[in-house]
Amino acid sequence: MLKVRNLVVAAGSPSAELDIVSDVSFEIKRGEVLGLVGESGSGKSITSLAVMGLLPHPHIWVRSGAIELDGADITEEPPHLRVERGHGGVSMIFQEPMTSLNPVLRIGEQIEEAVRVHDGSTGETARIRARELLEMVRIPDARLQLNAYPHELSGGMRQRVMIAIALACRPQVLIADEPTTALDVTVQMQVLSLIRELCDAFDMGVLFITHDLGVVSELADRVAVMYGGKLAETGPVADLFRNPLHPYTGGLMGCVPDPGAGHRRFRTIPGQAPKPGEVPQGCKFAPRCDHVQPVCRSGAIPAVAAGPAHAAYCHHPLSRELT
Amino acid sequence: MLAYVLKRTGAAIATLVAASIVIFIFIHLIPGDPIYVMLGDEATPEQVEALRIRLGYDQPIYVQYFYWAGNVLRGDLGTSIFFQEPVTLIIRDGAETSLLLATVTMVWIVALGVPVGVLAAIRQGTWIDQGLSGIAMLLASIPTFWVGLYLILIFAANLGWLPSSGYPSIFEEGGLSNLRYLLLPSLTLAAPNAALILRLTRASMLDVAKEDYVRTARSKGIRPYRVVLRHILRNALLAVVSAFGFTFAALISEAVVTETVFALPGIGRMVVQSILRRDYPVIQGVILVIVCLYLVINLLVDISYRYLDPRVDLE
Amino acid sequence: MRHSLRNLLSGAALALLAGLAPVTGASAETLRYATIGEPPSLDVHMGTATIAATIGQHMFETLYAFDSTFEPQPLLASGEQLLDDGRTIVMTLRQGVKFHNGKEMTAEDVVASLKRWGEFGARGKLLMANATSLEATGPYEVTLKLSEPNGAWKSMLAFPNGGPVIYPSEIVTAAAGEPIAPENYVGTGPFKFKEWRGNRHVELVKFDEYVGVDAPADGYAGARVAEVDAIRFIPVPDVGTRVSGVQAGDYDYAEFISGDLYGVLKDDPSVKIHLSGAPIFGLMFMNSKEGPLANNFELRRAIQTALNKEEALRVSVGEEALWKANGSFFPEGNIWYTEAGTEAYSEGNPEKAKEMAAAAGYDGTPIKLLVSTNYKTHFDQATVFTRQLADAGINVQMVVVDWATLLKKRAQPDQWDMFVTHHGNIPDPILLTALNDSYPGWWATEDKTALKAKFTGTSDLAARRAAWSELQALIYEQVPTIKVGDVYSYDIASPSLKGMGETTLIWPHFWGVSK
Amino acid sequence: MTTKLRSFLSVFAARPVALLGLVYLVTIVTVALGADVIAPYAPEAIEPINRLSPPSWGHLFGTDHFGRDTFSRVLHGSRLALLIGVGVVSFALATGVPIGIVSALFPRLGRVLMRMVDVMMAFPSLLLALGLIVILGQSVANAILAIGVIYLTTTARITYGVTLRLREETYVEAARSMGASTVWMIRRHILPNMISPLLVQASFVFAFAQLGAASLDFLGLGAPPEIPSWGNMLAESRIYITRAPWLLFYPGLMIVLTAFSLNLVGDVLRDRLDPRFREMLSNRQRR
Repeated sequence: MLKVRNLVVAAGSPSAELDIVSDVSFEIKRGEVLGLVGESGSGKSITSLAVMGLLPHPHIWVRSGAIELDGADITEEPPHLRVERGHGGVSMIFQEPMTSLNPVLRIGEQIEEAVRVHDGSTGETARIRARELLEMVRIPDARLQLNAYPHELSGGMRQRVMIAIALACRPQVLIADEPTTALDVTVQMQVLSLIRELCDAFDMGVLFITHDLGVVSELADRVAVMYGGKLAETGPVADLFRNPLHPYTGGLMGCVPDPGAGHRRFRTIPGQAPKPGEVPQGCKFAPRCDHVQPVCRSGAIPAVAAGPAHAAYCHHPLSRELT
Repeated sequence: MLAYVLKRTGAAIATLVAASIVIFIFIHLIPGDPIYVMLGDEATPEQVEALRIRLGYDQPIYVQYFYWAGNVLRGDLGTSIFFQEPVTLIIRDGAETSLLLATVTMVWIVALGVPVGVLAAIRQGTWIDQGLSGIAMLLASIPTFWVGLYLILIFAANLGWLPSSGYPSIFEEGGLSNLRYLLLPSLTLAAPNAALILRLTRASMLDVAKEDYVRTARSKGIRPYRVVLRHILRNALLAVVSAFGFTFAALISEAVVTETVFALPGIGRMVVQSILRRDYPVIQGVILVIVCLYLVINLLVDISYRYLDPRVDLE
Repeated sequence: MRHSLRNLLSGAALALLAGLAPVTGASAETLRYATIGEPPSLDVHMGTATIAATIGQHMFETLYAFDSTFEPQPLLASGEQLLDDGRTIVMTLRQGVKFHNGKEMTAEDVVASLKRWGEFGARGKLLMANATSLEATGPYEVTLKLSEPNGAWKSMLAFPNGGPVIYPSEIVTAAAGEPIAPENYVGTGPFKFKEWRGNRHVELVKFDEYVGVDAPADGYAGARVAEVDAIRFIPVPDVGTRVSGVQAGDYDYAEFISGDLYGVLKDDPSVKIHLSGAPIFGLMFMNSKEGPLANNFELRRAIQTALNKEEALRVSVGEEALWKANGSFFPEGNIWYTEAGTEAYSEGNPEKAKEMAAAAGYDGTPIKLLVSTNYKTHFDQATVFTRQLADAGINVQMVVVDWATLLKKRAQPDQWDMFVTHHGNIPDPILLTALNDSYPGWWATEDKTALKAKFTGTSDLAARRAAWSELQALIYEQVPTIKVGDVYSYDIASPSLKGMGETTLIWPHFWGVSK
Repeated sequence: MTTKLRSFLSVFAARPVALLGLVYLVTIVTVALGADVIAPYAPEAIEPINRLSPPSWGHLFGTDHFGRDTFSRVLHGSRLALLIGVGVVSFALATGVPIGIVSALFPRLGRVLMRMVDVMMAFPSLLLALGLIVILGQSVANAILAIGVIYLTTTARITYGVTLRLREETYVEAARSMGASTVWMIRRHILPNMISPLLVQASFVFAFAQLGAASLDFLGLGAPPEIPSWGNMLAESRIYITRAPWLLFYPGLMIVLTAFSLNLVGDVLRDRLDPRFREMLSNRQRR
């Protein structure tokens, strides 16, 4: 369904460009939630914007690689061209519900706008559909809320509205970029379960971006871990958690309070994520890696596999259970 | 809403009273004497004194102020020393020119500044943007009278397409065609102001374009022009609208120089000439009216936000 | 249906075209006169503003008027008799002259007007101070009795600037010492007052019941026939705008055009130049009451010696056709012209001036020269003089103020040592401001008083001319004021105006003019 | 210091036109300082025979109606232009900054002060300047004062806004809770953070002061007419626009170039130093 192959995203000016995402590949199937995990600056948001066709041209652009939806190449297409050409199957919800809605337009108008574009319906039909969408995302008094302005809603409600807008685009794949970070803990859970439900109900693929492995373990079917603009490890959620290959994945998991352990392990990864442009040669994680060897600091990194769908890019994977 | 308007009006009136006192004191600090100007070269001291008493200029200044303020409350701004005519009539005559000039100028400013600012913003970084922004900055750097003089030289004196100066009322012979007298002056006055609005529109557009909700709008797949018009421009204009208000109010008094170059009978030039003639009642009256206009426009701008921006709550 | 639609459309198109067409504004019957500024008041008795005289003469009339040779001729009067060696003047009035309010003019109106002029008018005292009685001695006869004969009486009654125009008696009685309000601008002239809109225009319209003199027009005398329906006097302070306005056809006539444009305009077919026949001259007054110049006639003469008037005139006026370095207070050919004293007029000799100043005990005290920017020529001349005096070691500090401030300051003797002004053309030396003891400068030496008495005490022209010669010589000796030079102003008119003379006498007039 | 200067100049490297503006401004300052040496004639030397002569090798920019050398007068005019600019900026900063800071730090007094600023802003600015000059008399100092008053209000408003924001910021709160004195807080936290927005504001005020002064001169109420300022030169020569167009052209061009260069430099500074104030500035700048 959605395939991302060897995606390279560059930033800067053509004379001084810099790869901020390099050689990223993954795939999302219907009804499947892919968790994309990494620290801030790891390139996960840029990847999602690239998939969405929303990179801020001309400052950031796709240099090579392909994004395919049902076999059609949509790499270079911004959303309105995708709609025009019938490729409008990807929609997105963003991290900040407070600023992601236009403050001067009513909720209804903002949903109807999407409805009109994707359904071709107008007037009363669009309005009815907008109300259905609000009901679908469990907003009480949907009819009333259509006339509300964003500032009149709470953060959780706004994120639901964002989801309604995304659904209005009748997506095959929904990208959710840290949709719960800005919300209260209780509201977070409601929104997460809503996303999971909708994924199942509409048989959508979901690309769920987060830095929170805990959320991933609850929600995702498969996980991709990014570090320094590259994929570090991909695999089914159970395999990855049971048997992390990349030291970075291991480190991330170390950051997660482990409910199984007798005492709270709370280890952090020393050092900081590399800034774009300051990336070291060879493995980008090398400066922070406990297992670093001289070979890590130069040349290409080999892929290692620990199962049919579980792979990592590392000279010295944590686990020896390789296939 | 009503409570808000009342509260703001109250504040405006307080400002107006403070301003009127300042005006009054200022004007009476001006050296020179209207009585000498009135009576001319060879008046005797007795004549001067008699007229001074008749006009009440022998009274202490606070007595003069209360007398004047009392009359203002009754809608009487006094009588021009120079014209021997009610100040309200003089202002009414000048106001037509000034308001029309400001309105026509405002049309230019909005018609040129906003679309070109939008164009520069959506072509940000290209030579179109740099060219337009450069021209705007140049226009904002040219003294208005310099532009005016050259416009007269080219379009009135050399080409003879437009009248060089003056403005007969549109209620007189010629009717609306008299508006052509305001064409060159309004362009002169519009140039630097349109440049400011252009720059403001562009900056505001660029700021708004970075907002998350614009990205949301794009993600819906709506067409770019719609994103620009409905989502970016609409929000960007919020910042520009208050500048419209300030600009319009400023145009009334800024027009002094333009009115001088084009010999327009506006209230700006009226003030300057009245200062030179020491025609106190006219100066006081006109400045009071201009301050009043400024406050009213300010209030209207704030109220208009109630309709433009739902986040603004006036209560 | 289709037909009427087409009519409607073509009608709309015509209306649109009419709206866009570059019409000259008013109909062809309104003459548009671009003035340099606005008059302070049109009550001619009270002020001497040139603009007030220019506009006023179309509405208000005097008993006598100058012909083209500057000889007074009867206008509202029909004749006169001199009795008692000229001490009693009996004037008869023209009958059937109508005021704009419909009333007939009678001796009563003349007496009331002359009395008000004599008591409150700007120039009235010069004649009326010596009047012992003024009475209506018949419905159309007025008798004026003077204590001394006054040779200038007829000129004074004919001079409309600040002059004795005739208003209806009830209006002058009501107004007394205050300026007459615009709604009471009622005269006997060929045009009547219509409206005065501040900053916009003064408009006069044709007076249909005008009764004029039955004689050919000659100068200001003779028949006054209104050919246009209305005259609009529009203030256009910027000279460039006045010029381009006439060139573009927006105005029919524009006054006071800058000298530097003369060269271009005289060859321009779209305008016609009208030179003034009566020069205006610049004057630099000295303070006779206070300060370093008060009684130091030697220092004053040193200043006079340092000045080169030609340079000042060249700079302030430009075109040589428009100025004349003439030391006499009257132009050549005028009966008052005399060269007495004028050898000191424009020496321009800094070395000699330096010596004279030293001899006069000048110690470098700054001399305050008060000048206004409202008149460019004043400022230009003052700038040149300051420079020339600096070359002679005389330290002049320009005090630049606006005209209103200058008027106030010059009345205060401690505020200035010299000030620059100008003087209009006058029919008789007695009207010279310098001869007025109370005019700022306050020149009132014994020599002056004696000569002035000699000058006014007789109506014999030859004796008066001789006395004037001595007075002018005294001016060059005591230097109460310094004459800069004669400046001939000029106006421009649209070539389509018919009936205008080649030169204007003093103020342009528009009776007998059509467009 | 040199690295600071280098980083300052590097901003301009990316904007060649702005660099030209900077070069022009440096040139003008040099010319103003050395006008007596550079100018071929004394600016007030009159030569009536040679009046209104067109540009030639003897008189590069021609002569005016006094026969004075326009080139020399234009050079000398740069002095007044700089004096007015520096004067207006200093006045606006010296009055506006204290008013703004004090108003923000002492809200009770601040309400009164800002209300007064509001009243002043309600006055038509050019007319206010004209009135002040007529009251105080015509002089360079009074022209500076009259224009400075206009920008006093904008400077006070900007300072007020910035100070309010800084006051809220946590580190200032922290400093205060540790018992820091107000003076210490102003010197240590507020003033350093104020430099960028004020520098930007200053460059624009400098530019607008040029235009404001020219307008006053043109109306005959600016610098005393005997002083060679560009505005006075324009005002004096406007009637020669057809006869001697060079008289109007060169002083006007100098005003335009100076204001344009200042605007260019201000624009670069603004982009570089603090984009946050863009809106605030463009909203409030008025001649």
